[in-house]
Amino acid sequence: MTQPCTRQEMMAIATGREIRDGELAIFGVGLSMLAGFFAQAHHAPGVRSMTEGGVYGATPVGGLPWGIECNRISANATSFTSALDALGCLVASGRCDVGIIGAAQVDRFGNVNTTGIWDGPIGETYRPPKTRLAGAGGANDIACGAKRTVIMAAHERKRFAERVDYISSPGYLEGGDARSRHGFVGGGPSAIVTTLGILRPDPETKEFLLDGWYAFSGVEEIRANTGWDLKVAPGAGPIPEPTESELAALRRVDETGALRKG
Amino acid sequence: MTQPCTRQEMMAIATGREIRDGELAIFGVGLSMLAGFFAQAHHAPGVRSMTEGGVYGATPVGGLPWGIECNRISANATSFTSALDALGCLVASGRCDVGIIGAAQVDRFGNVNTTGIWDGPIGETYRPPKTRLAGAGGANDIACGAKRTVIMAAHERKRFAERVDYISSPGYLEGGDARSRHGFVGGGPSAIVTTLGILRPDPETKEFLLDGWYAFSGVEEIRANTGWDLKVAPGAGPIPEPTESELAALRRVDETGALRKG
Amino acid sequence: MAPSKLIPLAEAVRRFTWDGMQYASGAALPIGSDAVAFGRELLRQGRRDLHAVFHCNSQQLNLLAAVGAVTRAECGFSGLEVFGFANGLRRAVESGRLALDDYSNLAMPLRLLGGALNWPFVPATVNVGSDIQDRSAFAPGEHPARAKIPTVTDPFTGRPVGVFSPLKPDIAAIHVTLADPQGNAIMLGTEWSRYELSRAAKRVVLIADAIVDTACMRQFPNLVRIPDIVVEAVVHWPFAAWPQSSPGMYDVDEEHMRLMNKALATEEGTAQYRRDFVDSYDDLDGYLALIGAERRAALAATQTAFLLDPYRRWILPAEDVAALQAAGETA
Amino acid sequence: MAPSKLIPLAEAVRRFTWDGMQYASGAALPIGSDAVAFGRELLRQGRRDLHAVFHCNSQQLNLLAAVGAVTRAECGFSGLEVFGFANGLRRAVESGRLALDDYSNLAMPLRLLGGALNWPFVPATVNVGSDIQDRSAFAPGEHPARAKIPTVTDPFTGRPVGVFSPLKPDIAAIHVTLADPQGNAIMLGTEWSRYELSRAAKRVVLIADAIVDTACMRQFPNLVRIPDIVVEAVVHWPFAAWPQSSPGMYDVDEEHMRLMNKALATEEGTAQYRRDFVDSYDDLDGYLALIGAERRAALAATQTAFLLDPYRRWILPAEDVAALQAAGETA
Repeated sequence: MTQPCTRQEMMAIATGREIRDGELAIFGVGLSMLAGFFAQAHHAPGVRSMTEGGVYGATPVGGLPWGIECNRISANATSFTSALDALGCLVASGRCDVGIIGAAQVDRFGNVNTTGIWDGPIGETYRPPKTRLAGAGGANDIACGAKRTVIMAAHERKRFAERVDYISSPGYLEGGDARSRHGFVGGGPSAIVTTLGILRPDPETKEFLLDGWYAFSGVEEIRANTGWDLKVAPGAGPIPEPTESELAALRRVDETGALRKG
Repeated sequence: MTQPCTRQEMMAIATGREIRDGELAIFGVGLSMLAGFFAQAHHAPGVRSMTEGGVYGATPVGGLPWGIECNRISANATSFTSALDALGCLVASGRCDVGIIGAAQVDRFGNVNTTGIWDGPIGETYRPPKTRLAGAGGANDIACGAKRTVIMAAHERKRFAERVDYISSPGYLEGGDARSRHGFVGGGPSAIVTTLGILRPDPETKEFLLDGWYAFSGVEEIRANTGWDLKVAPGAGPIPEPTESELAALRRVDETGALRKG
Repeated sequence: MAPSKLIPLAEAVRRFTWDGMQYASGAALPIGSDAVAFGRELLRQGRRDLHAVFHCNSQQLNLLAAVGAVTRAECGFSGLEVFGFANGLRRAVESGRLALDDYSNLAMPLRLLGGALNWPFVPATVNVGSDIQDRSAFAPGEHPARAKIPTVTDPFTGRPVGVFSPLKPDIAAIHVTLADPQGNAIMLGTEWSRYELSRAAKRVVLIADAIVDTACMRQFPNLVRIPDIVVEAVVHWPFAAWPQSSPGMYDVDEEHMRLMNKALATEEGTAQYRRDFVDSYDDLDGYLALIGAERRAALAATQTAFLLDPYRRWILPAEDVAALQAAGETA
Repeated sequence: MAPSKLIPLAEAVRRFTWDGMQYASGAALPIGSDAVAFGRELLRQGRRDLHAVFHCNSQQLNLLAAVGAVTRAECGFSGLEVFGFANGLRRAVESGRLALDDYSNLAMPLRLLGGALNWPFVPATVNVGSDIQDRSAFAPGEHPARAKIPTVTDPFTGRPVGVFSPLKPDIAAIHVTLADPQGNAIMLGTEWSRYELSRAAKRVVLIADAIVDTACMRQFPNLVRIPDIVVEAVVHWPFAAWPQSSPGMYDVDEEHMRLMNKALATEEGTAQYRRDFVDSYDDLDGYLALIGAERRAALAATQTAFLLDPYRRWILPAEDVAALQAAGETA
């Protein structure tokens, strides 16, 4: 009897579905790597993946890598270069098709905060955060340069904010064509995949709208867990449940069960 | 019976004497490499040399290298990197102590032309040269970045011009502190070593003055072979003849006798 | 042959570091190659008021920050990847004791490249338009922070372009897999930004897991991305990145990673960690004993061990290294 | 496992090149690694009006220029090192048939790096203040040439700083020592600017002296500075750099270097050279026969041969390469 699919697993599968075969893709550590390698194991065998450290051609062995230089991802690479190469020559250059990034906070326009939580607006003076987080890492570079990004986040009201405390990685900024002010070569986030569903940007305003929900969630639950007045996109609907082959592929990749603990 | 020292050999020895032990040095191909490795073989065993291709820790084997990727200089290197590394991180950065460059034409202020010979001034329109030469190569980068440069040139009137047809590698430009306009980190040429003697810049005007002559040359011959009114520096005098150990060291380096053909 | 640059770790810290210096390390990932042992020695010698330039935080910066030895830091990433937030660094930032200026993981190597090339600035196509550009912990009163990533006009298109300030740290302690006694180094695994750092820093000290004969470098010159001419000194310190990993050499010590980060979450835990794992050994043998023979064997049984195979025959035995080190110390 | 990208040389030229393209090669030194054989094939297929981006001139550019196939070129160095001036290129420039825009040997990799990073411009601390900045063969009527290396104001110091334009060639034919069928490549000897070029070019074709199994790349991933993801196609062509050298593989062919450059000094000699050494072979076997077995053996007896030793066991036999190539051709 198969263990039932967890919310984290559903999020990983839904994220993996965003990756198309043959794409040049960059995965961060943790959930985003699991989602990416699930896609490769399932429907995108020709995905060309890299880490932001410049590890190419590798697939994780022995479980979820602890980090992007972890020996679990360095054991079978075909090339090791550098951060400047991966994040610069391949991502910030505009060559990378898709990047998956995480978010501690994400807002109406897909801006991501992974830097810190302040109690209210920071104000004019840059004061210490109440809770310091991990910083931008490579996500800012991916958010600026990748043709599209997929944001993964646990769907909680405090994380889905009207406005993030700090923009670590730009989404659509104030919406509309605000990105064009900065000349970003990348297209911005194409989806926010969460533990409850999927949000996608309105083509004009770039406000994120609810596009789909899982079998175990629904519009009301999602709206209740979103810190802005989340609109439902025309054409929104239920997201297909994981197939057996999807779940099997994901669990082969997630051999240490990182996604089944949560 | 030792073969007598040729003019080319004297120039190489005089150039080599400009290199001090322990310095970080960059040598071009041909005569400048012979001069540099002569210095290393003779009085500067701790010279840390590189080529502009990023070949480190190597000494030529089997004769004068045909080029800076020649197997004769690649056979015993401790590191191979790149042009950007050698000419950029180590030379243009200002780290390199001394570079040796050649010149088809050199002028009163140590500006070097290796690009082309025009029949008279080029004029406002950049027209093709009468004789196209080899271009700047790494010499421009060395001339801009090395703490000091040593210029090697056959001493002929047509080569020692009042003003070079084209500045491929900047010396002191129009003299004085003209270099400071461009923010060069390097100090400029400290000597022009020729087949007839050595010229050094006046500390203030940066005009090159005759500083020394060889046993086989003299002030009049040198002035006659210089295209500007060459002044003699206070303190100028004869340059010590090669010692037996210098000549022996040079000939060990120049094992194919490149300098004895000319 | 150039003289050996091998010196003991304590001697390297004595010679090349001082209070208030701009100190770069962690030129690898939060759980990967980093000269963590160098940071422990900095604390043993009481260095303080450091300005840390770490491409990414690592357990080294986490420890230095927890102890209060760092007052300013610049980072692209300040977590510990799957091991979570870096508790020591986090406490220091939240309390206001440490001013942390944020960049991204591309911005940091670009700034180091700019330092390496002695550029006045580095074009920025990332970090612009976010609070990374608008907020500076080094100029907290300015909003937007005008001097952090200012703008120039691209003369080719007339468009505004952000530019980064280059970095030239006073000293870099760089972890490498293999070094020869002259300072030629081979890194296995991603370079991350160790190449750029080795050229940007005013002085470079290598911390190598193993010392090899120079013949190894002559066989693999294309692997020698850090040549001796940019290196001041070489320290031989097996398991120098512990509890982090060194591809080809050893895995991450998951248990100690968690123990360490948990300890650094409090003042008391930090003091205890310092007693147990910083001030508790006298020399390399004592350090290795602290990790323990059994644990070292387990960590060295890494799936990446095959990466080291081509170079094993050139690894110098401990007695040869000791002899060279004695020579280097008096040099 | 990704499918093989091995295709025949003629097919690579047919698929990836066109008249008028911006063509980069010679991403090595005038006498070293360069895809000279690719240039011969360009001529065999009659390509013309090329805009050549060669970090340095090589015998390839010398030949292409001599024949009149190049109308614009950008170079850091246009000679042949100890072999003297490049007679074919020189004739083309002196006659005005070819506009050659001069840069330096650092400027070219910086401009390629700028292209690789998709920068709007690259800071220039060299080439400024010389006629390289003031004269442009692409804008001959402008003196000084304002658009070639224009100036911006450094916002950190207020000083003027020159900036280079980035390069993004349409295609790069890059010579490498070893490639696997997927396009992972190892270069022995200096990279020169092949790394930067492999990221700057819109499309990359590798010309490899030998094909190795991917297991070689997994053993030496730090040597794989060009990973398959930036490569369109792989061509197997032993002695691809001939008469130039390939460290680890073969020495420079001094006699042919001189013969070739002498021939390219005149129209007649160029026509003769083309008949004898460009249009005279039907395939790789014919090309190798042209060099001659004895000469190939002599050139392969290089003092650098030991550099290849660690990788020899993975070199694929000719029949395996042929089979993979047949598969790649129909892919």
